[in-house]
Amino acid sequence: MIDVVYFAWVRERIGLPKERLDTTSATVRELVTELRAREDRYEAAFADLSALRVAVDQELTDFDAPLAGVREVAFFPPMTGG
Amino acid sequence: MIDVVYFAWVRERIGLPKERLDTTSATVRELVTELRAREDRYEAAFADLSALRVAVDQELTDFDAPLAGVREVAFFPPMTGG
Amino acid sequence: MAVRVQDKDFDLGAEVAAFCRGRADMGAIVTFTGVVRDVGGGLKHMLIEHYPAMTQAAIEKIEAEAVQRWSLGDSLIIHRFGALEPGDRIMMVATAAPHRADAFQAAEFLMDYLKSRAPFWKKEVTDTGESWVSAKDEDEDALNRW
Amino acid sequence: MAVRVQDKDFDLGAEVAAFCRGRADMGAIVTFTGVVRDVGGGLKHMLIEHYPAMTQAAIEKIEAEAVQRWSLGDSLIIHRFGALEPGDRIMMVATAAPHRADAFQAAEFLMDYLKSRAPFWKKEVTDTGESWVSAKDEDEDALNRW
Repeated sequence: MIDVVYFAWVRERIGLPKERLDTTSATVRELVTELRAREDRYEAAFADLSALRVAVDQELTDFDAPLAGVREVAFFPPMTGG
Repeated sequence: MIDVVYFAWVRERIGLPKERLDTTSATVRELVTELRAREDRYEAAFADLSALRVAVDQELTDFDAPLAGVREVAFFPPMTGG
Repeated sequence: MAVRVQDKDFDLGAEVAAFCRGRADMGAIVTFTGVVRDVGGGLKHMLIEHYPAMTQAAIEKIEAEAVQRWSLGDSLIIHRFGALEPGDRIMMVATAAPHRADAFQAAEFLMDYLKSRAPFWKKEVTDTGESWVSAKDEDEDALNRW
Repeated sequence: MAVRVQDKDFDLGAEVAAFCRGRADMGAIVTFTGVVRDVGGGLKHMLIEHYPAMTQAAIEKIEAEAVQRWSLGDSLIIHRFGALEPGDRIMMVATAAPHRADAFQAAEFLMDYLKSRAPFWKKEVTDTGESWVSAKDEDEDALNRW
């Protein structure tokens, strides 16, 4: 089981801030493919991966990151702090 | 008549902050030569012109600045503000 | 070294005073304060969302990098979240160093990284609607200078 | 835009608050505060001498140059003179701009020029004697980047 969290417009498009998934995806990219196949709202959120960033267990990483042993994956747009 | 003012170690070497002079010097450099000839304390203050800065009527300038119409000349070491 | 992520406001003067009290080895203190701008004139408020499980650690990592690169005596980063109005303070950075070049450079570095690597997202709510603030290419490019 | 040359202390927080009160067009405020350092451990006080007839105008000229070069909404420069103790504030600069790059660059420019072009001279009085602070080559060199 893995926690998947969403922020900003990713959260709004998917319509929830967090969900718990049972997945066999080996990488973040496979997880994205799995989510896009589920419903239109995921397809809308993940249509353009270049507009998204990902963190695995609260560390920024890329879409090729492996999911073995991971507890939390977060998807969000580029950050706008400061 | 011209006011000549001194700051920092120039003031200390010459032993006074300000004096009024009747001079026929045409430039700052000539005024310095005139002052150096007066007494050892001026010679000590003006021995190394590269260690000095000059302002004429409160504007930074160089030793070739003309003195015609000038009311105040200031001599001091490089500034250390901030 | 301190990082605070909070919804409440902060007092720049009090923070800087507390930060360097009793120290006579730091000749230079630089601060940056970010303020909510109302560019178009119709901004009602700005909503700042963040990733609570990640934010503190992400900022501490950026701060640790600055401490490693420059000779800093102290640093402080405060970033707010929640609903802010035009003119409200969003965040501040303060750096103290023996000399001004280190204090300035570390503050600029911290700001560049906070802009693009700290997990905050801003949404503007105006009279006519709401929209997420887009990351700027120039903010991403700014990281290349470090 | 303001320049103050004074012997009394200043309150950074109050100055910055007054400076930007009610403005929602300035997203970035940068401050620099210079503090008396006691490097060797024996500093009793620092005496700051200036050229009263010239100081205010010389600083205003530097400030006007900064305003011409960068997009600044406001700026403030306060410089003290007289006898200061280790840890005392010597001076401050504050800049407000729509964007952070202008605020940072203008503050650094102001500091570089104040260091070498504002008519102040510092003397350190220690347990063992007194000496005038020498201008550093690196401070003169810093002007070349602008």
